[in-house]
Amino acid sequence: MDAKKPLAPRDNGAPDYKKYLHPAMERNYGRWKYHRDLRPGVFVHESESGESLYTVRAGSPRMLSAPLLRRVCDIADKYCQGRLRFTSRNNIEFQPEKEEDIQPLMDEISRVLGFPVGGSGHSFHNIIHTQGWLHCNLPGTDAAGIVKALLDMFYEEFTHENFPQRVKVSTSCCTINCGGQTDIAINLQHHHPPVIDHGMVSRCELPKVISICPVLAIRPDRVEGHDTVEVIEEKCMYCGACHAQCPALEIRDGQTDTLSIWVGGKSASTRGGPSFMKLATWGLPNNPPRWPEVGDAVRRILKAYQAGANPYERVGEWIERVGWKNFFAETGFEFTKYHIDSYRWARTTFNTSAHVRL
Amino acid sequence: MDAKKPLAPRDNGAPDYKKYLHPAMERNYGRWKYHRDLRPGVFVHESESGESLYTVRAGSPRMLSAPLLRRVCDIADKYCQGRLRFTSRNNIEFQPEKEEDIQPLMDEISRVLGFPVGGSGHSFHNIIHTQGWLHCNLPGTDAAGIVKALLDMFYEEFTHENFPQRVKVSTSCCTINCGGQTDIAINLQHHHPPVIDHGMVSRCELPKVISICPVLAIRPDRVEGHDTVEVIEEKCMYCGACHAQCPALEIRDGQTDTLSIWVGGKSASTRGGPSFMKLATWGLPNNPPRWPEVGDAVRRILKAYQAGANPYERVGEWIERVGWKNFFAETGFEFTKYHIDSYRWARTTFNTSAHVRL
Amino acid sequence: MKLPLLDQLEEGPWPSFVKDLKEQAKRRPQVGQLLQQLEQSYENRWDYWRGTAINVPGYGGGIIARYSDLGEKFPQVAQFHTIRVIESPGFVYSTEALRQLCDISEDYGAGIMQLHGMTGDILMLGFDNEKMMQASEALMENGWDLGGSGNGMRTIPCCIGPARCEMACYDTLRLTKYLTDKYIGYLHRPEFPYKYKFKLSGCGNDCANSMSRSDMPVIGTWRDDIQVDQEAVARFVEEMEPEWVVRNVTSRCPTRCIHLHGDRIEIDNSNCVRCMHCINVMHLALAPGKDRGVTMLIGGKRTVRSGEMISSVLVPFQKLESDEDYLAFCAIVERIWDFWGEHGNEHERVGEFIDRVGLGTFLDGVGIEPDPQMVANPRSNPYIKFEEYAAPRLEGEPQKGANVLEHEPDRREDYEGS
Amino acid sequence: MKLPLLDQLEEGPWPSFVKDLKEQAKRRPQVGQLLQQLEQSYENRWDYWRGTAINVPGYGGGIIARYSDLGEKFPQVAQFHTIRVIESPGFVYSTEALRQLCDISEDYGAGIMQLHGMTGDILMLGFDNEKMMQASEALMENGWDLGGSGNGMRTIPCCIGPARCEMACYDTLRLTKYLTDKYIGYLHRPEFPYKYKFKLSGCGNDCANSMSRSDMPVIGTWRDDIQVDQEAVARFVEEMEPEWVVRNVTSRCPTRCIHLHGDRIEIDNSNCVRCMHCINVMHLALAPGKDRGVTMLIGGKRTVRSGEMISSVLVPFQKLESDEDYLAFCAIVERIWDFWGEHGNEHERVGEFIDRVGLGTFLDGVGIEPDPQMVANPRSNPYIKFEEYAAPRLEGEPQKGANVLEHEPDRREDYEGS
Ligand code: SRM
Ligand code: SRM
Ligand code: SRM
Ligand code: SRM
Ligand code: SF4
Ligand code: SF4
Ligand code: SF4
Ligand code: SF4
Ligand code: SF4
Ligand code: SF4
Ligand code: SF4
Ligand code: SF4
Repeated sequence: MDAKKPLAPRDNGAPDYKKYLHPAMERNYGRWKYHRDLRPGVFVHESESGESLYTVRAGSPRMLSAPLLRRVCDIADKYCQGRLRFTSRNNIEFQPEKEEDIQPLMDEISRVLGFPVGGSGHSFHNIIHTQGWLHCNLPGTDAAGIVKALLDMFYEEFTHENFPQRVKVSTSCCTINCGGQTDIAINLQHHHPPVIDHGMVSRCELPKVISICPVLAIRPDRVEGHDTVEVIEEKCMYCGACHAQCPALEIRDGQTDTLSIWVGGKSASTRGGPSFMKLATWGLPNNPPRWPEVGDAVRRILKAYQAGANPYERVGEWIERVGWKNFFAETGFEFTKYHIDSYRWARTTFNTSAHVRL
Repeated sequence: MDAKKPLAPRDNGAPDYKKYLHPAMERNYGRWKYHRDLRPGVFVHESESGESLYTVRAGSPRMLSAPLLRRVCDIADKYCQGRLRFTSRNNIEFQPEKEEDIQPLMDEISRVLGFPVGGSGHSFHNIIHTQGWLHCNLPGTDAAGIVKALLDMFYEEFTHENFPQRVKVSTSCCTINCGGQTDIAINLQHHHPPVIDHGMVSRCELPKVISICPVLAIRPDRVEGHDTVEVIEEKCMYCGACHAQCPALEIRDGQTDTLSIWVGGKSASTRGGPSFMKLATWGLPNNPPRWPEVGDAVRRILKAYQAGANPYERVGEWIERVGWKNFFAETGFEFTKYHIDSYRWARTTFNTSAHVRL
Repeated sequence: MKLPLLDQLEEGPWPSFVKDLKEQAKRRPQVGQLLQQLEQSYENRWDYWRGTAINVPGYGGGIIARYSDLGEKFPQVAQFHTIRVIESPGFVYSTEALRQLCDISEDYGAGIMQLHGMTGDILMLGFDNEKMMQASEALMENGWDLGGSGNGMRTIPCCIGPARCEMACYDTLRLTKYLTDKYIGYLHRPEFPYKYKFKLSGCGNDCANSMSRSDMPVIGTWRDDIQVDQEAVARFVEEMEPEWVVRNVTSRCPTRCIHLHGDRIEIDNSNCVRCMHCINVMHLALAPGKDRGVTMLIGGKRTVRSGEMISSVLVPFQKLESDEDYLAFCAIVERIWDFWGEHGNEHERVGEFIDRVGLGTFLDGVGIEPDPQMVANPRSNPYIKFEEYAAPRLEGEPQKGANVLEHEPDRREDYEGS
Repeated sequence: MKLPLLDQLEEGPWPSFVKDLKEQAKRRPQVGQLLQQLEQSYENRWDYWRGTAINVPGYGGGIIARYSDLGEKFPQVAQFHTIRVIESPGFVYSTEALRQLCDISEDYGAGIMQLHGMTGDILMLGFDNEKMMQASEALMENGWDLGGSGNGMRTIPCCIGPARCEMACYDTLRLTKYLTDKYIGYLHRPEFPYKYKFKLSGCGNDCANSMSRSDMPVIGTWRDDIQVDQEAVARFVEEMEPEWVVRNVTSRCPTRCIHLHGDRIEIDNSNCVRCMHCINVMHLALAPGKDRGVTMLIGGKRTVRSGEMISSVLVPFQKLESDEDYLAFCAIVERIWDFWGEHGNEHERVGEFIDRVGLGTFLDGVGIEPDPQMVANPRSNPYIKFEEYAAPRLEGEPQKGANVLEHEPDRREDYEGS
């Protein structure tokens, strides 16, 4: 193939998934009646047709080398009629033909891939994450590394279903937050306004840089005869939007950036519906390679949740019921003025009632 | 007394209420154990001491001529040891010494004053209201008149306790809304920006006029060589704040002003706590002397409430439970784009879930 | 007097202010002209009053001046001012006191009053410039005082509280008088950025309707356990049936912390938010705890500029019994007035001020510790304007505090960032 | 290869990406340099990538270009781009297809992939400028296509839906492919104000995690009654005990519209909000109704500028079965793109656009009728910018409609106002 040959848009669109469906999925498409959980990470779906489809969910680190992915394929070829799927949280789902295949399949997953089976139902699910220092140009921390460290720590919780409900965790490596709203999230936090590299600013489109700032803290300036911008420090709230627009506004600081933990996000419309995650604690050190302080904080939350929540209560639902006062008391996190919203809808987060727990 | 004599600040402060307490109140101050409802508008409080204090609540129009108030006093002298009180909703509470006095007292209230007894418990309570055309300089409608018309209409509801909970109503006569947040409120609504009388504007402090506008729609201008202001019509949302600051920005319009009805306000921290009232319907004509369309709309709300609410549910709690879709269906009010919030916290009022009633 | 529109308000069962005013018009002709002007308003859907400031010497408010646009047609209402008179706490009166008000009102004015205004004052209507002074003098001579207006503290209303209510968790009447008297200068000689309203309710039922109508609601509460009389509970459960109790009492608890076991009530008081519902419904059997005090809230107001604002928790619990408690309460109030007074903009209510500077900054300014009870929930956006460079704890360093602020990070040798 | 910090991530039970990459480094040396650069990041808590735009001809996105700041030290990662490849709907694959990806990935790049990116793409890492073109060509030759980036539509992810889930209320996989193919031009040649993400979930459980991660979540729902198999209910109640069912199922219903009577479930379906909870817990006995379709929502995104935004209801119910249904769905999408496309600012997500112009105006612009289901509650502030002069109905006039807009008010003879 000649690299010089100009490429033309092919507009192929999405792959034809029908070709890729497991045969049992194809036969019973839209006819599933119910499912049963057999053990953590293993369940069976029953169809109107009477057919059963077993699923074995293996935890994956998302990043896969070609050789590793080929080994995954080998297993699927052997047990799953050459079909497999990934979940929306990067797990790999194997669908063996027969119930008897489950155990050998699991053994092989463990032996050949080193992957755990679990991450379903009321367990600690796989952590969704972003690029981090491995590939992005904006991160203040890593992604895959924190996730590896946390999942080592909560491996038991991944392979067992011992929580009141599923626990979903995400991490993000800069304040853009490509990671999701989840029960628990680990995000980056800056502690001062961006530092401007006036020499480099000229490479950015200044009107765009100025208009990206949500609090209008950036205004045009001239330094040594060149157009540049300045940041009004009183207004700036360290959000980093400008840095994503223009790398010359460097918001990151390896010295002072910290990690914060957020709790109670939810996407499902179950019961009370979706909810934002809220600040649990901040100021945790960005401490590679294992970020022990982050793990410790997540552990505190999980312990309190496990002890306090009713069945089926997600983390946020539990906190809403027992109250944030109790959440802070039970996790030992300090409630600070920074926990109080100061942005656009701040007032709507205030306790506008005489409801107090004393 | 010589009117010319210069007055000096006396700073008397609040009256000494102790002198005015009913003797039984004084004796049992802070020692009340519980109360029982005897009939609408009549209840008894029992003290630790074993003493009972009867209360008969009479609906009052708030505005009282001196002769009428003296007749009220005559009754209190006769039955209540020369003491009486007003409630936070302008009712008059008589406290007869003996249970036997209740009936004669009630007869006298009715005969001499023409006041009803009621407005307690799960009834239609007295309407709190403002000055209106009778005394204020800002109103777009009357207050006492609407209230009289409504209370004529809901007289039965005032003298009986047939609702699932108390129903509190207020009216306000301009967009300043001196009236309270209540279960149902009748407020004024403008339909266009203020009309500026440039000749008169000079009497106002222009910087204050400019800064009062919540959406920065007012800016300095010069007309025929004089300082004045202009209103950017695209920004203006007809809130009337400027008119209260400066009468030359006339926001009222006898032709196009309408009345709107708001529901679900609550001040008590009971159950879910206080809540804002929300727009139920708008565009009702400002139609003195009896505002029949307003009465009709309130009646629709009350009917739906009475039919649909569970015991102890305030209007807003009932609507939250059955959903606004049903509220609009049952009252017959149309849901329009104007019902959708467009101000500061608009997004926080959206249905951010997949919760739908179909 | 023929008033085609207003006359229609004489009919109907509810007491008619038109009828009453017509009667009074016979004694005080200005009341007749008041009605005639009102009739014209009804006809034209238009208002005919103008307002300006007019003060009693030494007072910066308390009079609402009204001049009629139809002064030529109705000369007796050309000046028709209202005097705001501070009401008796709890709205309790002797007939003697009320008769005195009647007399003053008729001696100098139109002899009509509103009991009470929405803020709590006695409103005495219908004085001209001269009589207004005389009436004020007469009121003050007799121990009454003028109410508030303008940029100052307002007359304080309260619920009947301990005078007649079993729910009262503090002495609302006493605090009303105490605050009014102590701060009477702030009421009479306004010097705040804008108005400041207290409203006092003895418990969360908020019978003073304070939450959205006052800058500082003070609401009674308790910090020990709800008092339960289990025998009375059993009687109640028997009378109403257990299912009724579950449906209407326990399942309505906002935190589901109250349960019916057989004919006993059990409460997880640590999760009770003092919402009052169970006590209200079962008031023969349940009562607020014994260790009582108040929750102080802040920032409520109605519509202008803000839309609508309900107050939010500022001090979750404050005792209010000893003199020291009262002083502690006042110290908080005064710190608020200082901070808001210094930094608030003209015409900026304290709630709007908080919205502008942020509640966190406000707490700093007034010296109150942040408390999770102040919020429904912590922030959901990461836009935190840290004042500190948060110093990460690194391995091996002392592990102190949950949010790490104590020290600067060590600088690694080969640090290349920023 | 000695990497003192990263090596610590080889330990522990969870599969180690470091171990895997170290293995791959033996085959593809650039992976070794990738790890070395990463090690340096770990040491210095600093990032060494720079990004710029780089496109495959005819495509406006799909490649995330990365240049290393340490290119001199690690020349093999001096260019280290990622190709976003559109995934198979439902993330279902044949091993054959995956092996093909492995081959292309190793033939031209570092032979490492992420399955899948947060938006749904297959991320193939480690191409230099030249190989990136070749790899893209190879992918496209084999029927794959590049994913989205920039100001356009994004790759659409969906839950597994009808392929393996009993809750699925519509065909999520079909809609994913349909929308991707139909709008592939909007994905490849971005021309919107900013990015536009769909995420498709077959029911309210939202296994595609769409609500705050996409501009347009499409969530399966139904408009008839929940299907109840009362015999299965009875078995479930017997197994779990009635109290358990009340505590964990019926009392968790957000509108309390489901009740247990003996061993029967009764539902007031008119008040069911399709929250899925009862069906989830009792999935052997309950199932979504049969008249199925979708709820279309709008405006979700994560942090930048907005803080955080969860999508809100736009179209409460839309059938999605016939071709006409699909076209009706698309008509709505296209009206949104037209209106937002014309009036949206640069870098303004559709949710931010709605915040700026107002949801009411947006509905007007896209031609959708306002519906109370779109809001949690109607407005609480009176700041309504009416476009009409609302014409009051006066007595005797026809009484039409609830909100009165039809005609001009009559002008009274003696009208004196304004
Ligand atoms: C495989 C997957 C769909 C896919 O297309 O990939 C999936 C599959 C199922 N989900 Fe899910 N969910 C999947 C991601 C999600 C997500 C999205 C996410 O994790 O980012 C959510 C929303 C999370 C949130 O709210 O933030 C999600 C919220 C649910 C819920 C609602 C839980 C709740 O009550 O809040 C259910 C209902 C239940 O558990 O009964 C559910 C139920 C199920 C069921 C039982 C549906 C069924 O009948 O087949 C499936 C087995 C679940 C299990 O793990 O035991 N699934 N599920 C996803 C697996 C992710 C993973 O590997 O961990
Ligand atoms: C790769 C990925 C993270 C991952 O490791 O999975 C990613 C990576 C980047 N995101 Fe993202 N985002 C990714 C999913 C998301 C998501 C989640 C989602 O789509 O479900 C979000 C939050 C949801 C949303 O859209 O709001 C997200 C919100 C952003 C934003 C903020 C947009 C906003 O309006 O708030 C930016 C910055 C921007 O667009 O200005 C951004 C920008 C970026 C850029 C392109 C950084 C940049 O501007 O140069 C990152 C490229 C990293 C790299 O080296 O490949 N990314 N980004 C995800 C895309 C993979 C894929 O195609 O499948
Ligand atoms: C007399 C008065 C206090 C005063 O100082 O004047 C008062 C007196 C009582 N209130 Fe009240 N409330 C009074 C205004 C209020 C207000 C304020 C208002 O109306 O503007 C409220 C808050 C309204 C709101 O939320 O918007 C109020 C909310 C309550 C509640 C809570 C109701 C609820 O569940 O939401 C109770 C509790 C109850 O009814 O059991 C209550 C209970 C009571 C009790 C039963 C307290 C007691 O044990 O004595 C008193 C007799 C009530 C009755 O009407 O049957 N009172 N009550 C006020 C009478 C007003 C009137 O004439 O109509
Ligand atoms: C008399 C009274 C209505 C009534 O009939 O009861 C009243 C009447 C006026 N109010 Fe009020 N307000 C009255 C209680 C209220 C309340 C309710 C309350 O205090 O519980 C509110 C809502 C709560 C609040 O404070 O937000 C209220 C919010 C306003 C506002 C809006 C303030 C704001 O920041 O939102 C204004 C306009 C202003 O201050 O700029 C205002 C202004 C006025 C003025 C002074 C109009 C003016 O600026 O010239 C009115 C004088 C009318 C007159 O002719 O006497 N009035 N005003 C109430 C005072 C009686 C009393 O002293 O007892
Ligand atoms: S969260 Fe930030 S650093 Fe991480 S992948 Fe997204 S844009 Fe890049
Ligand atoms: S960090 Fe955020 S607030 Fe500060 S200047 Fe940049 S965009 Fe503006
Ligand atoms: S609501 Fe308006 S018009 Fe009515 S009394 Fe208050 S300020 Fe005056
Ligand atoms: S009516 Fe309100 S929005 Fe319009 S100019 Fe006046 S203050 Fe501003
Ligand atoms: S607020 Fe509480 S204490 Fe005061 S009257 Fe009402 S119920 Fe009684
Ligand atoms: S007072 Fe309210 S919160 Fe406390 S137990 Fe009773 S119902 Fe529950
Ligand atoms: S969203 Fe609903 S249909 Fe889709 S996989 Fe989850 S439970 Fe099944
Ligand atoms: S789906 Fe949700 S709202 Fe509907 S009945 Fe079940 S629990 Fe209630």
